[in-house]
Amino acid sequence: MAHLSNQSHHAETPDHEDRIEIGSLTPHFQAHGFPWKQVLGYVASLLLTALAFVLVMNHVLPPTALIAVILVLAVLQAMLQLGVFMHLRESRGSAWQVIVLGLGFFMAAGLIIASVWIMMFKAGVS
Amino acid sequence: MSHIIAELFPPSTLRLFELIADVLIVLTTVSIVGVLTYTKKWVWLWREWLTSVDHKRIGIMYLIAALVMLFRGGVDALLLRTQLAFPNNHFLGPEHYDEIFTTHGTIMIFFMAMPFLFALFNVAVPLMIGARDVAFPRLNAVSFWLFAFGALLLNISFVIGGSPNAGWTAYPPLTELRFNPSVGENYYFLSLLIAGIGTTITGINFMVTILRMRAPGMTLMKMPMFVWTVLVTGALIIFAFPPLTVSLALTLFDRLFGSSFFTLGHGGMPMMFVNLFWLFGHPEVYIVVLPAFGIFSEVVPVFSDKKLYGYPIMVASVLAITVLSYGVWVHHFFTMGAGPGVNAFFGVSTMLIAIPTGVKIFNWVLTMWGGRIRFTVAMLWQLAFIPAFLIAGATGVLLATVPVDYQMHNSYFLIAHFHFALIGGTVFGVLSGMYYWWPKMFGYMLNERQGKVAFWLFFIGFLVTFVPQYMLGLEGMTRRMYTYPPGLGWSSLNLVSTIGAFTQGAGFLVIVYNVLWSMRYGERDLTGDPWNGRTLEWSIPSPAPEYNFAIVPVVHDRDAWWDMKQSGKSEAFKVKSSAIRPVHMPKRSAMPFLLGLSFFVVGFGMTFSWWVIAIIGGLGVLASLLYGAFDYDDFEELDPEVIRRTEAGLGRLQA
Amino acid sequence: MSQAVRRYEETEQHLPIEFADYHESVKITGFWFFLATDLLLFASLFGTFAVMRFDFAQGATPAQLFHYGPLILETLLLLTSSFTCGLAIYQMRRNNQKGMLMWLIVTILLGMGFVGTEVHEFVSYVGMGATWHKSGFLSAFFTLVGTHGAHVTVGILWALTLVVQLVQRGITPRTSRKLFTFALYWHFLDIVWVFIFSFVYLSSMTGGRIA
Amino acid sequence: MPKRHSPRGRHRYWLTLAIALGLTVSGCGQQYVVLHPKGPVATSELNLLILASVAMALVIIPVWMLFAYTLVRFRDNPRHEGVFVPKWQSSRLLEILLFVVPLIIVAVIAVPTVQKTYALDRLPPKKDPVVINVTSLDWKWLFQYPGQHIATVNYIEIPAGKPVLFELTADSPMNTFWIPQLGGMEYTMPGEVLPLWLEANKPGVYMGRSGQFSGTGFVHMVFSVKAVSSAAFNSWVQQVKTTAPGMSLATYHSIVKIGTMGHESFSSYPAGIFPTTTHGFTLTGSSPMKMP
Ligand code: HEA
Ligand code: HEA
Ligand code: CUA
Ligand SMILES: [Cu+2]
Repeated sequence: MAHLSNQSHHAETPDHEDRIEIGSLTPHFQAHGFPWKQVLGYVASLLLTALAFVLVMNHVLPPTALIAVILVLAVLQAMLQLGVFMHLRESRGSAWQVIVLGLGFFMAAGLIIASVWIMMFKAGVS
Repeated sequence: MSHIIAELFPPSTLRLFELIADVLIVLTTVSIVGVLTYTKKWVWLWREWLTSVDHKRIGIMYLIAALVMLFRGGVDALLLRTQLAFPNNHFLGPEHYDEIFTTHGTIMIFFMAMPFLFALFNVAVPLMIGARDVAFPRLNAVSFWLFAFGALLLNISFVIGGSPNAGWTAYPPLTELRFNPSVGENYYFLSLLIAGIGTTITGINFMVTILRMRAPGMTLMKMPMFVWTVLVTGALIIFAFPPLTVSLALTLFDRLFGSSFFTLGHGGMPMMFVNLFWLFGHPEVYIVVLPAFGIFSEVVPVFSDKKLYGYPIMVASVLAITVLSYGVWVHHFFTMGAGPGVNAFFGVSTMLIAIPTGVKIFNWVLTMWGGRIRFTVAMLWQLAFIPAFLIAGATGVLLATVPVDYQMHNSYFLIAHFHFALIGGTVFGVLSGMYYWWPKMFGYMLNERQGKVAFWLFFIGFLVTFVPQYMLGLEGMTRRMYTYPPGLGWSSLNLVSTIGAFTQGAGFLVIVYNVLWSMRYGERDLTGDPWNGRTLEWSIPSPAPEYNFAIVPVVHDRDAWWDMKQSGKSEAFKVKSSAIRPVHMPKRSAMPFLLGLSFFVVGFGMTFSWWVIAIIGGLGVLASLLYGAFDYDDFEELDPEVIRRTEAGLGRLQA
Repeated sequence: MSQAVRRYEETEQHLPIEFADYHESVKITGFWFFLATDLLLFASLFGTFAVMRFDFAQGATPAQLFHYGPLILETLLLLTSSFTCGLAIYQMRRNNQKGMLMWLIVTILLGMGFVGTEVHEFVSYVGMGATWHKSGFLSAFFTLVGTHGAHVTVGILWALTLVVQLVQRGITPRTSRKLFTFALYWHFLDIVWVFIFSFVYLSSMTGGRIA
Repeated sequence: MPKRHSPRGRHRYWLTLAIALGLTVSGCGQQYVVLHPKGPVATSELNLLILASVAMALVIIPVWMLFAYTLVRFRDNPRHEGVFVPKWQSSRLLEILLFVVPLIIVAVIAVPTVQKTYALDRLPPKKDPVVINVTSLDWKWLFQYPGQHIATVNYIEIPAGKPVLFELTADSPMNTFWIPQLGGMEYTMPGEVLPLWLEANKPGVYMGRSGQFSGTGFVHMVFSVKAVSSAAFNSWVQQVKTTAPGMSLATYHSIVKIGTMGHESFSSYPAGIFPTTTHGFTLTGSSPMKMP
């Protein structure tokens, strides 16, 4: 790699490593025409929500299964929001937020599940 | 009026020894203030320091604060040890003793170890990666002032209103209003909440700095090891502090607003606090030790004149430690009976951490193998760390052995374990880093001979203090006992331990002398590279100019500066006048200071439930934030001419 | 010059405005990381709720408290505001200041509707005697849902300051970055709400309970 | 039921080693309560401690020696002579070794840890243990014998050679219940009841204390455990039943009040002061709440 900084100019050449890494996750972004992506995202989110409500209101499944299903729906909905509205993969340089957020979700789930597990205690005295 | 005074100064605040320590701190402050007034330096102080957003200045302020807090926490330790020197001793009463161990632990962890590390983050990281500053300079100052005012809030509890007294872990229901009606615990929760916000911001700030602001050519696998450890520490912080925040806030809600989270009745569940606290607490011990590991990974190669052994494995083990350290928190409450399944799982996960940690230890030894070891003070602290941390780690593994922990939990064996880790790991690490980077911070060296005296006193004192405590644990002595009867076999070991503590105190005094002496007579560092360093911070003058790098360097090798020196390019590193461009520099700002101050007012008001004061503080917070939002004039382009002049003055301009 | 750099220069022209300035783009990264800690904050509150969800003591149970009406309204308001917020960003990227401001204001109004409904809901609970003092469950419920509500409130205030800035300064790399981070925050709160209505409300309306 | 004890012979061998270790380190003394177990649980825990310590010593001592050797051999001298390999930075074989050896040692500790964690959680299949309900109060220990319907404060008698099942709770901030010579500690927590079984091998008086700080009077949370023969235990129970006063609810409330106390015994106690269900436990303990 050439000695970039020798001909460096503040605004033009990479002063920073991540600008060289760019291209690893380029933003896809659409600015023309009708915002189809947003509209479809909205409709999908409404459908997912309605599904969850309807399932619960009509008690279509036994409670435990029902809870599992609505949690799955919630996760789908979260992924939808992240992808459509939050432009998760867009960034300048490597998309570090994907890694950090992924870890965050992992930890969050671990925290909740493990806490419940820990607090269940020994079932009585053996 | 008189009732307000009685509330502010209950009898429990009239504590002789605390007062002596505070008087010492106050006297120092007053004399500094006096000197400032005398030399008309107030404006200078405000402009150059209190409103500074320069990472190097902020680092130095962290360092000063941390040293003061080390003194403060150390005096507490000496008081504890004096009380425990003899059985049935009456030096401190139970109330006083309880407050002192609480503040000792809290101060040492949150207001000594953390800021000391942040000092070194600030001083070294941007310079090591070839950056002009951190990613968020103003938020960096916000972090500092939140920490500083948080620390202040905790410290005034000794004088005004009463101190916290339920240990640094503050388990409810003991910390609930019913059992602890004084305001002391409010101070504890609020000061940690405030400082915690600052810490979280620091975590984010350094992660982004490292991920986004490295000099060209410095790929992740070419970053200095210290930078790696700061990166993962940032990750640990941003994931570990929220549970702490929640645990503190919920207890505070119980105390101030009558919720029922951890209370005795109303379905309260105190163990959930314990769970949340250690969800933070365990990662916290790695937050304070991983950067120390990083410092060692810089110091050892430099003073062994050799490349760091096994860099990729070091990186892998740091990452492994980070991930594993989230999965072990239950080892702090094995004896809360969550059942054999839970205990076995967390016992084994804890032991697994020993493997990557061991890899690191081996790699440092192998780095020295085949090198030329120079026994400088910075290196001595590192060399003492290895044997000490081995003991800490081995006894940690014993504690992770669940049935053994049933016998050791909360005993002095545990106290000895964590002091070996915290002092042998963190304190030795930050002292090593302080001696190592001192010339870069201040432009002069610390006297080596005095430094060695201090080292030996402290190291020997440390062993004499804490080795007997392992034995006390086996004799069944539990922690947080303000006194003990004779005849249990504890007396002589306690006396030995106390003697050791005072030896450490002597070592600390020599460090202070060392600093003061060197300020006057210390050897100037004119080269910018006094140790024959390997990383980029040594390629620029000491102390670094405001803009750090006149020209951003291009990195080709892991030991970037070493590589330039070896390939004879260090001369070429001299700045070509024509290549100098304007530099994007953050402007100083009063906002961070005012924000910290406002938070302090909020905290103080809430401590006493004086809502008017709290609301005034809250408005201050709001005003500072609004000011920040509408301030678009927060950076400037530094004139190349200024840089040219500075570099020429340092003799660094190419002809 | 390496291929990577060339690729960078090609893409730079296509960068949306909020990413166009290097220093501003760094702030977006930082904001994502902030969201990660906020995620853990909510996770801690969710964990607390999960552990304490049956500690009713003498207080009310979910069956006595929760109703579909306000829940559906709140959910609709917030989902729609997420959509309008997305449209505001879309207009911002098209450099359409008017459209952007309009959608932003709609977002704010929807957010206010959400907060209002929630406040009304809480007040009705308290009116039934279900204060957070009553039980561990109620403490955990009010704190989790209330923290979300407080986040939304902060978001509204933040958006108001943004309206002023955008009117004053137009769409610049800096203002657009600010709006973009606000949008991230807003959608993030929407995600949190999805978990709240699923996990806190709907789960306890399934008729059974998992121990 | 798996075997909980190691064979006698090996057991004694380890014990001797421990004693030798204790002797050399600090002078022999019964004061090392953890190293002088008086019951199967404590013995089992000590055995694990010794196993783990030996395993750790196998790591630590070689590393110390290697470290010391490195320092001596590679120290810089004025003429910079000696081996010098500034670029040496990896060795596949060494790395694998340094990873695998600790892994093995961890496994050596982890496997018995898991086994014992499960084993010690189960009562030995001897018939009906003595049950003692333990409540930690500020700052005293209240013991109830539901089988015998007597209660004591700050001291207990137990039959030696028989497992004792302690059911632990608190009507106060948390404490831990610890009798080092009989075995490890467990928390007493409001709103939870935790089981812990211990056993004394032979008659004797053992010290018990709290390991979790609970306020200014915490150091006074000591109690004594007197292990006696079964016959002596029964006659002690009879004696308490006939000579000690009964405990009324009012007496209980006065015991709950903050403060320290000496040894007490009671021939009866009011019903309902020890929780039978957990969560929603009230401070007075008199009206335990039902789980919904
Ligand atoms: C810097 C701080 C620090 C560090 C690094 C550690 C590191 C470790 N700690 Fe420690 N610990 C604390 C600070 C620290 N700890 C504190 C403050 C507390 C108590 C808080 C309180 O209650 O107030 C505590 C408490 C604590 C407990 C709770 C005990 C109890 O309350 O009952 C346990 C139990 O498992 C434990 C275990 C460990 C382990 C296994 C490690 C491991 O990470 C150690 C790993 C290192 C090694 C093992 C050595 C090197 C390895 C080799 C040479 C390889 C070969 C080794 C093997 C094969 C085993 N610690
Ligand atoms: C990084 C963290 C850290 C550090 C560096 C230390 C340092 C020391 N600690 Fe501390 N300690 C903790 C963290 C730390 N500790 C924690 C977390 C706890 C648990 C608290 C709790 O239970 O909640 C604890 C608890 C603790 C206890 C147990 C108290 C109890 O449970 O009853 C003891 C007892 O010996 C002790 C001793 C010491 C000593 C002797 C030092 C020495 O290294 C200190 C060295 C001394 C100095 C640096 C002072 C120098 C000052 C002078 C020489 C001035 C003299 C002037 C006057 C007297 C006016 N510590
Ligand atoms: Cu040591 Cu007997
Ligand atoms: Cu830990």
